[in-house]
Amino acid sequence: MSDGKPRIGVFKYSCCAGCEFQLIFFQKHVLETLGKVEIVFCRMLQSGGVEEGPFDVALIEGTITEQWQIEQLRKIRSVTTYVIPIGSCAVCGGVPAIKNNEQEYTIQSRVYEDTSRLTSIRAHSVDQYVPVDGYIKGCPMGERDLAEFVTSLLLGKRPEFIQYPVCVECKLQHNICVLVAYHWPCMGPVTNAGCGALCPSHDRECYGCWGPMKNAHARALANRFAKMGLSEEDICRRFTEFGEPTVEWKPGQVRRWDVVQK
Amino acid sequence: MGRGAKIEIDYLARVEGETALTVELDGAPLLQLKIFEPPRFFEGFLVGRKYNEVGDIVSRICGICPISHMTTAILAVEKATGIQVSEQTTVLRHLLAVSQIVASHLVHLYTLAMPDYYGYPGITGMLERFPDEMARFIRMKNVMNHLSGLIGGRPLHPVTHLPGGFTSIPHPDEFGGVLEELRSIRADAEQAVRDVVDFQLPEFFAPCENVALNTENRYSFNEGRIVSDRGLDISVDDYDAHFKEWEVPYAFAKQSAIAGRNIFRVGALARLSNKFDELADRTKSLAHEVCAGLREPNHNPFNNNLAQSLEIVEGIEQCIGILESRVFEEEEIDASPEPGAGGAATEAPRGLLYHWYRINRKGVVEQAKIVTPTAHNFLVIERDLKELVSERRDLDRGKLRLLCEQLVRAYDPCFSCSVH
Amino acid sequence: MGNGNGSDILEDNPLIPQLARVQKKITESADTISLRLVRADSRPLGYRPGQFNMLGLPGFKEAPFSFSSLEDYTGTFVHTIRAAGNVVSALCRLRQGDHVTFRGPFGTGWPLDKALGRNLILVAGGIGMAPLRPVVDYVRENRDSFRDVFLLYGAKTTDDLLYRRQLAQWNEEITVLLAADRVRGELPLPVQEGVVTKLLPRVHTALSETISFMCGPQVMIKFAAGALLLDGQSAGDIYVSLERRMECGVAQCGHCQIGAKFVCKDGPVFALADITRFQDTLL
Amino acid sequence: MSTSHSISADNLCRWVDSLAGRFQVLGPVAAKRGQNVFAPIDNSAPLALDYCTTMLGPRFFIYPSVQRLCKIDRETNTYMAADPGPARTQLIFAIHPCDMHAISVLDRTFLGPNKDFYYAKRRQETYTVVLNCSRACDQGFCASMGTGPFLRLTEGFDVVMTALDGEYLLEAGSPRGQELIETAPGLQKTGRMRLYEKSRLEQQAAASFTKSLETEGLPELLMRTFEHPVYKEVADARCLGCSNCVLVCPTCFCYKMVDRVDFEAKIVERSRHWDACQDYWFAEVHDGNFRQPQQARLRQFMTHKLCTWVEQYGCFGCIGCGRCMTWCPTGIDITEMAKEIQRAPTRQLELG
Ligand SMILES: Cc1cc2nc3c(=O)[nH]c(=O)nc-3n(C[C@H](O)[C@H](O)[C@H](O)COP(=O)(O)OP(=O)(O)OC[C@H]3O[C@@H](n4cnc5c(N)ncnc54)[C@H](O)[C@@H]3O)c2cc1C
Ligand code: SF4
Ligand code: SF4
Ligand code: SF4
Repeated sequence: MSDGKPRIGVFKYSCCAGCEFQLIFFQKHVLETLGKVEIVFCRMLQSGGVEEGPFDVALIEGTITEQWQIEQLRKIRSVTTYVIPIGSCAVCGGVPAIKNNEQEYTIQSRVYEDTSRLTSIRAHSVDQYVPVDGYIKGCPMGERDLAEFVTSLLLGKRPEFIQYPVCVECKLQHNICVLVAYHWPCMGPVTNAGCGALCPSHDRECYGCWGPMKNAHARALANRFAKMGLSEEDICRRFTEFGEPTVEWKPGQVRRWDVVQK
Repeated sequence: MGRGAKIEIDYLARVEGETALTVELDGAPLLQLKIFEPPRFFEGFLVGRKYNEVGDIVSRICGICPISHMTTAILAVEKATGIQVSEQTTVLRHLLAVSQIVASHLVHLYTLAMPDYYGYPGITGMLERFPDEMARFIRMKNVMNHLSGLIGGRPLHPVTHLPGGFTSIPHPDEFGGVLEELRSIRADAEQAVRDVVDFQLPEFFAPCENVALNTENRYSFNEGRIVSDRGLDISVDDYDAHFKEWEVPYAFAKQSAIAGRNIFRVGALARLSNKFDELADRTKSLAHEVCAGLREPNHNPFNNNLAQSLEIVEGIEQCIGILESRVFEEEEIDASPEPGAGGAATEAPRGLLYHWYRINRKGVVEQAKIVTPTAHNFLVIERDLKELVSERRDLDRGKLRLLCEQLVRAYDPCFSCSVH
Repeated sequence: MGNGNGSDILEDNPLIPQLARVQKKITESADTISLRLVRADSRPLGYRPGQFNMLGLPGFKEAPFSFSSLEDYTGTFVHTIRAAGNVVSALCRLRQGDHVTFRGPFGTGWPLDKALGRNLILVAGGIGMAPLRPVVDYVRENRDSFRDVFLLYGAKTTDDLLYRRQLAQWNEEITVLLAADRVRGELPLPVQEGVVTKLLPRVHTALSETISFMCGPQVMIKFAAGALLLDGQSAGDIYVSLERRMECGVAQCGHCQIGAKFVCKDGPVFALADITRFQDTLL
Repeated sequence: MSTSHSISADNLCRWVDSLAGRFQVLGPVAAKRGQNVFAPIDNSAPLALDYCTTMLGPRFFIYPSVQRLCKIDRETNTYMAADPGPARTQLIFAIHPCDMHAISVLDRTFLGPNKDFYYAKRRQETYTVVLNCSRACDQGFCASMGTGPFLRLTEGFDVVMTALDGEYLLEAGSPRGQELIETAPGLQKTGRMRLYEKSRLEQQAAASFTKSLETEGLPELLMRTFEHPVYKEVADARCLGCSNCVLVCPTCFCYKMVDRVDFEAKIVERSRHWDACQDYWFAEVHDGNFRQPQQARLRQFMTHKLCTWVEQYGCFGCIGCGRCMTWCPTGIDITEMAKEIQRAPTRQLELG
């Protein structure tokens, strides 16, 4: 890192820009965060900026769904010390990757009459194309990991991102397990924590928005859902809302659902 | 200015989403808003998803108005499936909507628009020059985030909101805490209006039809009939019969118009033009004081900024009024969906938002349609730009360029939303 | 240290660290340094070879490090540290006069009394030399109390061998045998190419009268111990120092458990026989 | 143990009401949808004395899921110790015997040679009032583990209560417990007859268990059968690695340190959080991950509870509450696994 503040570039691909908002406006430490780093490129935040880098850190938001994005991503990688995907879209495909469940053309033609000018490709996470140096997970990205990341930059250490399932946080919160107690199809056991077990704390089952936990045993959970009476399609939907292109949740995606054509 | 000149802004910063702008000054002004944000195909992949996932998924259309998409989708799903909700749910949804509209307006005014009027590339450089304004902004923003987060579990992409109602209701003490905070930012909100007056918004006359949702006796956001200041008055159920949508070759967003009627505008200014009389007393008197001109339907799109600032005051008043007058109780969601089709419209921060779904016997979406405020405004933004350019074509090129950007930003468009 | 409030919580609280100052920083190899630390109040720690401290830097947490010096009762102690993870890298960046925190000494240490009057084989790999250096020092100070003493020491390259200036000196009192995966660089002593276990055939002594201490990568321990067992040494006479994750150092956090043993409390030095009966030892 | 007293149910409530003035009383109350939890109460009204078990034992009042240890100023190197709490002396009311035994098991970790300051303070500041169980719960097997259905401890708790035909028998386990009892309204001295009825009730209760575990020779057996295929089979088929089992277990003590740094990089707050040996990274060091496969982690849990704990602390790590199997999302049951090993100790993993 050059002396002074870390130079940060923020790049957005296919997504809702929520993580950028989380970075700038939603977390509690807006001014602190902005004061500690130098944001040299972020279109949401400012006109101009130095798009071509170099950066100490590039925060990448959004799923890769176009060829040009891959090329730009590679350029960013080559001028950046730490490339960090932020948010489920960039980390595991997130919601934009739900479309991977069907043929690209099928999806396209449901939305546009003239599909000839569309250039969309399968949706994939950032690490499918370039090596990355850590993930700030969440949808939107989690405040705790973001704070850990910023303070780690200040201290000069490797950030310790949360790497355990939602269940652990759920227990630390003393929540009653909604899967066992109420038979709600909770994704907590296979979902990376960081949210503070938000959904079970609000009386609803986790729907997996933090994306897969490393080494998640999706098949075992899918079997449990089946025993609870969920149909194959329902199970598949649970495992494809956040993480359709990932290895971890593949075994839970038992079967593609019966798409209703009209 | 030489002939054959062109204004090209290859990337519009400080708006949500990816857009370029080309204005040909040569001969007949040609204008194209090139919305090149890559399409995300929500309407495509929502097909096949369960009715109760729709809200969570469409929330991810937009990081700044997730609540609008979520609520509209849930209302549409409920309409389609015949799910009923309690009156308390409707009130909570209103609070949620207001908290997000105020928060969104704050972000737009202080970080996207304000830099334009004081000649800064963005908020970062302004922290030192405008410490009071920035502190005010953060104060109000935090309170609104707190309210959204309290009801929704988190301010961005709430988790408690499902077809049928809310999974958990905050404790009265927590509401009490936010109420205190809301009271504490009343003065900030009024100051926000004055901050915007200080912007010195350009004069520009661009008349069109102002379209908004309206109910009797209330400045509402989540319900009502679709009305305009020129006599449009239709039920949301008839949306499809009146509104048309089509593709354009230079943008991934679609354009929209009302069959057989004039070009129209949606958003804060359009709402105010239609619903000025329903404003809370406090807001109304402030409006009279600082900007008498807003009383009548207003045709200066730059004034959208002012309308937004008044909605900040209005929103905070509404929340205070609701929280002072009622208690919320735990209730269980009881949702059993029937097959059917239905649509719903709400007022997102940027204007009229419409979602429509057809849902089958298994509770699975068969067809989805989403029309965003920016799609509704697409035509009028282009038209306004054209007029602005021909009116001021003698202006210095740099100034004209900035003016064009200011105009687009005044609409507070959300291009990510528009290419959902 | 600890002049904040609630001082009773700071006293006698094994989780609250104490402060030490870096008196001297010595570069041992490309990625390894030694820190000579002095406790703020200069009181001696009273540590034994093989014991360890939890060294830390606030914000970076703590990690266990063996003493690489012999207690001299002046309140100073040395740790040799190889840059690997977070704490370690931060420790390696320290400069003279900087402060670190420590908790300790913890653990049992090498059973030197068992080796008295017998032969001693020390097997070290890489940074595993650090906890064995005080053993060498002790043996040299009490040379008559031991019979044949061998140090078998291996590293990736010749340049990675630690305590290079002292090795030849040691060789005057004990037999020092060196190995490196790649021989590169100059050293007064011969270095054999290959892994450290290749040095074992050069140890000629009665194994039944021998105690072995070893510390290094798991694979090294596995093969070296295996070879000695094959040659007839008893599993009760082979002692290994193990590496486990530790958060507390005082048998609470659970991370270092091997079967019924807490590495921090019952170890880190174990007789092979005592741990191989459990699982997950990788031995 | 000193003389025992009995008290009517009404007076018991009054007693609790009065205790709530002196202590932060924590007791079993009804939660949503038929669940029970331990929670603070202001009076006896919310008490659900007929509760079965709670998901979390009252362990977390003494050993909190997150315990702040200290604050450190990085610039001046000063340490400001955190108050271990509790803010007010607390009294846990109606602890089931198994959970009381669990606390005494935890004591061995935290009050042993390296006495833990924070635990010791909270333990000291917590009164424990046990309620003996008159019937078995579905998943419990405390009778097998010698920890229930009636309390077997002779010390380490303050009061033990037994419900006897609409009355409660109160017996003290400590001098301060004796004092506590004496504050109860309408106390009646009880005779030998009552104690006889109590032991009859205990026999009845003990006979009502459907779940059991043969503990005779179990530690030795498990020590010999680390390679038993049951671990791999269960892990492969069902173990999610979600750590629920160890987080709900009332005797689990593992923790990890967490340093939080402020945005000035000046103040560090150090705390310890419950950790879980089922976590993938729990045993990772520079040299490798000692328990990377799920089966190794599952085996660690089971053999620690039922085998190596005995060598460490002289007691089982399992008090037979049944929580781990109840709250495992896929219902993995260590008693079933133990039975499988007991049934076929020499079974080999079938290849292919
Ligand atoms: C009793 C004992 C004595 C010891 N004595 C010494 C000694 O004298 N000298 C010495 O140098 N060491 C010694 N060690 C080893 C030392 O304690 C470890 O190397 C130390 O724990 C590393 O701590 P850390 O916090 O820096 O590593 P951490 O950052 O906590 O990581 C632990 C290890 O995991 C790996 N790791 C985990 N996550 C990542 C990631 N995202 N990227 C890269 N790597 C990762 C790293 O390789 C790292 O070494 C000893 C260990 C024990 C148990
Ligand atoms: S509710 Fe879900 S996240 Fe929480 S413990 Fe149960 S399975 Fe895990
Ligand atoms: S509980 Fe699951 S779905 Fe809910 S916020 Fe956390 S990770 Fe997302
Ligand atoms: S191992 Fe299971 S049954 Fe035994 S004490 Fe722990 S949670 Fe209860």
